Amino acid sequence: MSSQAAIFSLKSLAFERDDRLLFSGISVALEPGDILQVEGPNGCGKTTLLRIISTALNPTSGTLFWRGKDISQHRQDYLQNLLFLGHLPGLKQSLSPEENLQWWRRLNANNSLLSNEEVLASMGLRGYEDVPCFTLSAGQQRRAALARLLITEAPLWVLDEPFTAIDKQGVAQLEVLLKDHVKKGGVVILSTHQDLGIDGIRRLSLPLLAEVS
Amino acid sequence: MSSQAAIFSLKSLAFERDDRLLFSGISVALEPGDILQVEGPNGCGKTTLLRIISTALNPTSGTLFWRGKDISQHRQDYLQNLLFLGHLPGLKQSLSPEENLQWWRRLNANNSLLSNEEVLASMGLRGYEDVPCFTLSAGQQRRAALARLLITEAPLWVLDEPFTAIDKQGVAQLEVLLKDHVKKGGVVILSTHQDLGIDGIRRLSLPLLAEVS
Amino acid sequence: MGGGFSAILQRDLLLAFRHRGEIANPVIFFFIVVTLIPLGLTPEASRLAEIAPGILWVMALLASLLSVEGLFQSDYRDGTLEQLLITPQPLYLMVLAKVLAHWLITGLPLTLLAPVLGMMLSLPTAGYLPLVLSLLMGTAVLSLIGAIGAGLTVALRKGGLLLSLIVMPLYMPVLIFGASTVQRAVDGFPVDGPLAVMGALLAFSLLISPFATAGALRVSMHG
Amino acid sequence: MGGGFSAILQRDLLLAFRHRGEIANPVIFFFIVVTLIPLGLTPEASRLAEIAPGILWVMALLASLLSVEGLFQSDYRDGTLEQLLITPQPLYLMVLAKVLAHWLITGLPLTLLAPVLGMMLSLPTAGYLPLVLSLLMGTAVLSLIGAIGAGLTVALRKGGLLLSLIVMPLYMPVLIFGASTVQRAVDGFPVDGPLAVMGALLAFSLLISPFATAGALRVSMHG
Amino acid sequence: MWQWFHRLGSPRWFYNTSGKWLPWLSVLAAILLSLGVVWGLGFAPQDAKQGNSFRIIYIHVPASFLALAGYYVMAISGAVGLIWKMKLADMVMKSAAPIGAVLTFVALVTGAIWGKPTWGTYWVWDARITSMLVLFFLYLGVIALQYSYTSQDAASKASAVLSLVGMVNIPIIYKSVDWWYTLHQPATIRLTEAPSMHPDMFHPLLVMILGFYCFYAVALILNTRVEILYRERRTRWVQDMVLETPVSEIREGQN
Amino acid sequence: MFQFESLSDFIQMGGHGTYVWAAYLISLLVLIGLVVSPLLRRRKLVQEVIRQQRREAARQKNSDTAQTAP
Ligand code: HEM
Ligand SMILES: Nc1ncnc2c1ncn2[C@@H]1O[C@H](COP(=O)(O)OP(=O)(O)OP(=O)(O)O)[C@@H](O)[C@H]1O
Ligand SMILES: Nc1ncnc2c1ncn2[C@@H]1O[C@H](COP(=O)(O)OP(=O)(O)OP(=O)(O)O)[C@@H](O)[C@H]1O
Ligand SMILES: [Mg+2]
Ligand SMILES: [Mg+2]
Repeated sequence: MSSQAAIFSLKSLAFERDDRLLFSGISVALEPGDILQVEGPNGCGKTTLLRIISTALNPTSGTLFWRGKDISQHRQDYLQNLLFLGHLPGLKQSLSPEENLQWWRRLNANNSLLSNEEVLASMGLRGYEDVPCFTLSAGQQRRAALARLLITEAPLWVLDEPFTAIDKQGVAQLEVLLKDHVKKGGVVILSTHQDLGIDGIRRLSLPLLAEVS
Repeated sequence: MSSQAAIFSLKSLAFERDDRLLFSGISVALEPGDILQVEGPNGCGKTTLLRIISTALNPTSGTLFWRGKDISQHRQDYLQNLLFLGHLPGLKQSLSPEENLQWWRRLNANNSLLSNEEVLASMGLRGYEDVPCFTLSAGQQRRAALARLLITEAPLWVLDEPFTAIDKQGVAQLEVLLKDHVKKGGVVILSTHQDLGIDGIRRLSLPLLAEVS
Repeated sequence: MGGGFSAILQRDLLLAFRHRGEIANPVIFFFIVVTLIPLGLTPEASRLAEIAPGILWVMALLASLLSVEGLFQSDYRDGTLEQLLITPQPLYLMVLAKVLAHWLITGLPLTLLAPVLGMMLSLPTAGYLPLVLSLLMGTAVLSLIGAIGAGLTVALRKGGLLLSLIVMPLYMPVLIFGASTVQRAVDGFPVDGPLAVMGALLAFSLLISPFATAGALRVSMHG
Repeated sequence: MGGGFSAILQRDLLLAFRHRGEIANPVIFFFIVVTLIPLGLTPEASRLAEIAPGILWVMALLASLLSVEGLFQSDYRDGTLEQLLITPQPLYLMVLAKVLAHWLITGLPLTLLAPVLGMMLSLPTAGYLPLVLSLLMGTAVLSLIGAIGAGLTVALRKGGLLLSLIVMPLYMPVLIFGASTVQRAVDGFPVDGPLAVMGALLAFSLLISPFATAGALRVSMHG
Repeated sequence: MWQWFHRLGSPRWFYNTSGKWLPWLSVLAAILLSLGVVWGLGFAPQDAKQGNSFRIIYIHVPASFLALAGYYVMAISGAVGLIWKMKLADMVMKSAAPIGAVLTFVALVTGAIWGKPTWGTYWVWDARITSMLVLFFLYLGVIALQYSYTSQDAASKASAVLSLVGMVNIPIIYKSVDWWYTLHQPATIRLTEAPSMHPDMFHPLLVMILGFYCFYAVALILNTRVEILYRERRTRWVQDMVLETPVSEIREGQN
Repeated sequence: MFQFESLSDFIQMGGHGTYVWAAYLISLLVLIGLVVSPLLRRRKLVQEVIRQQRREAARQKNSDTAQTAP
């Protein structure tokens, strides 16, 4: 785990909210090909950590590095390499999955060559390309959101409980997708309460530090 | 599975939406002590079925019976025996878990004697009783919603993906809760994509019938 | 039976106090909009006095309309509404509790603020009592009618201003009788006539609205 | 660079057409509210003509204000806003696209409808052109200013009418110059003065608002 | 009785029966309307006070009649659909809304045009005119609600509830607007209270009113029939019927 | 009894021609619209159904040949 080869690393990250320390001293260095699973009981700060990594929150102390550069100094550059999917995946309910996908394509320039149809079909949404998203089931909506994984070319994926509401076959498919991504030199950071069927996965356990008065 | 002993049963239930048949010919009879897990791939109609059971939707055809009575005729009586937790658990974000619990107690008269504090503590929310729910993590919010299971005396529980966002220890606890409930003669109908660690569970697999034009 | 009623009433009031703004908001809206009028029209006291009854009533109506939009909105979003529909309690009673809470949070403060704004618009002395009385009943009617519209539009993505279109035509009689109560008082005529009509409107909408709203909610949710 | 701008503009217009009502709504609100005025005040043409410039402007302002509330609301609720903030594109450009879409959906139709309503309120002939011109620029200013408020309140549970409180004081200069443009034209004075001021307001808010709104959004989301 | 009611409720039965009536009704409407228009425009004597602008009455009044009657048609069929769950009634309600709105619009526009030569202004806040405007808004509300729901069933029920509430309110609105107007007693000219009209003027008006009623029926039936086809497009009988459509339309279908 | 001396008289209507003709013309257009719009909708619908039928027939044929092939 030499810091030299690391593509992404956290250095003694700490986060405090309303005088409550959520976590501190978190240091991780990830190399291309790594999958990091953030674990811990409910409320330990997984979502918070992932949001810090995606720059949606600022840490109380500590630094994040992307390819050796401090990301608070090189935010734009870093964001170009990031794909973040949080609890709320940013799906427009009144647009169809296809329209949503198209909008993501237009917003982020770095796109793959797969057609929208192919992408949605491989997410198991064949036949649902053109219905508005609010008529989809919970799992189908998640799938529509996760379809972004197939069109992005960002190397760093940050996924907050991506398997929520997805059926077993879908989870297996997603695991393959993650493996393929890291095989191509990508990096995945995800949080989930389920055990993954992927070998060589790295784990970061957050203890339940927070104490409430 | 004599229909005589059944406390709750569905008779050839079918549901059609916008001319698309979601499922048909579903017949199940549940006796006190049964746990029914509704299974199937994303979009097969689990949520729809559970919402029909909770009378939030009307079936296209078929009948539901509670203690031998058609529930469309005896809706009030049936609802007194039902607790339904859907995807959206009806938690008021700006109230605290304790206040939410108190409101559920007042709305439904049939309550257990446990104090709110005890209930929330056993849901793993000790220390969070008085913070507004929007400051809770995803899993903690789910726990606050599931706390209703501990105060209700309704025999029939209908739970749509209750384990979403709950950590492993929480899932184990919930399983114990469900087992205790059916041991006391209750009935549980739930949908989940995870395998449960409960013996003697009954399963209802919904095939993916729906075809989209 | 009454458990649902008092539980909902109490919770809605608690929620309103929790986001402190909620009570102040329609009132502040009323206040600011009424102060816009002299800016847009004329600062002359005599001309303001002429239009004061009508303007006060129109703006009170708008304040009520805009706040009624949220009546079922947040309950719908977080799943509470679905739970209320499968609660073994009469829905129209629960609706009534919500409307009552809405009136206590919106209509009542508006009514109490109105005399102050009347003063700012140089409303003649004879107008104050009729203004307060007509608003007291009138805002209740507005809340009741508005609830029907809110129920019909709650499940629609972006009900927003659609509600205005549905509800405003139904508001018109209230506005007419309310504003002319004040106008007549200012002109020196007796006002028991229009006030009695307002009372009749209140009684009528109390009878109709909870049932219509309950029906509307059922339609919205089962869609 | 410009990818975000056109993507957002196009998507917002698509969304507006998708819920057909969305475009019609502010317009219909404007229409109905203006018809409330005679009911509350007086049906006399001569008296209506006196207040027409002010009333039209106040109501256009309200219609714009009420619709600006939803500017970032739905994007916030479904997580799109969070995504926009971590998109490697300049936020102020994306904000500008959203404001432009809002103006096209709200301000422009309002402006086009205004002459019809002017007719119904017996606005004298001299007032029509200044009415349209002042609204054309004025509604754009309103959208730009409103966006700042919408950005500040987006993450608050129940922004609702709080937005009015924040934004209305900033709207006042627009209202004053807009209404007096029309009033002066009706009274037979030249209007290039107030129109020029309105143009200046537009230029100024075009410069300030996208950055202020972008900042407001950052503050709201990182809170 | 009930059997009859149910048959009436069958869209297919209505489609077939109305198909037989439609040509006759259309011809009748066309004859009445052309007769009324020619008579009213060319042969009715001109009004002593208003001159020839008076001829607008032959559209204005029938349109106003139908605008109001159309609301009751809509609301009552909505009620029938709501109470007896009769699909056909829902379709009639859905079709009646835009027709009523359009006729209201015609009444408003012809009235406004008439106002210019008569009062010198396109618009006054007369009681009847104002009520008509409110009626227009009520129609728009129902239409907007119809199109806002994605589920047809919910849309029908919701707009039925709204049109019923509206129907209860129409008398109240009319009465209150009337009262409001008399209260203010403005100095402007009041609508000519239908002066005991000369028979020569009245007869063409009668013909036009009848013609408008027939026209309304034709439009309503036409719209309802399309609605039926649309909602039953997947059923056997519609599929079979489409196969029998004239060759010209099928050829259109190819491209 | 025809009330007008000449055609131009008829068109002018004693100075009120614009108003009368405008009112009649607008009404005519709007009423025609009321009849034509369902007819157009019907035609579109029929075409759509026919297209659908054709697609289904084609699919039927495909699956038939696919079944007989092996
Ligand atoms: C926008 C303007 C107008 C609207 C909305 C309007 C509306 C109406 C309505 C709703 C009726 C039908 C009353 C009923 O059902 O009995 C009506 C009738 C009538 N209107 Fe108008 N009107 C307008 C302008 C005018 C004007 C300018 C005139 C002529 C000076 C006029 C003359 C009449 C007459 C003579 C009748 C029939 C007599 C009667 O039933 O009392 N209207 N109008
Ligand atoms: N409001 C709606 N309008 C139209 N169709 C809907 C609506 N809600 C769901 N559907 C459709 O009904 C089907 C079943 O949905 P449902 O939510 O019951 O699935 P589910 O089994 O719960 O799936 P999941 O595992 O993803 O939760 C889906 O194909 C979906 O597209
Ligand atoms: N907006 C907020 N304001 C204040 N406190 C918050 C807020 N969001 C989260 N918290 C607190 O921060 C802690 C960590 O929350 P976080 O959402 O990161 O947990 P998590 O590990 O993702 O949990 P889960 O497994 O339930 O998703 C929790 O104790 C929660 O109460
Ligand atoms: Mg989390
Ligand atoms: Mg589901």
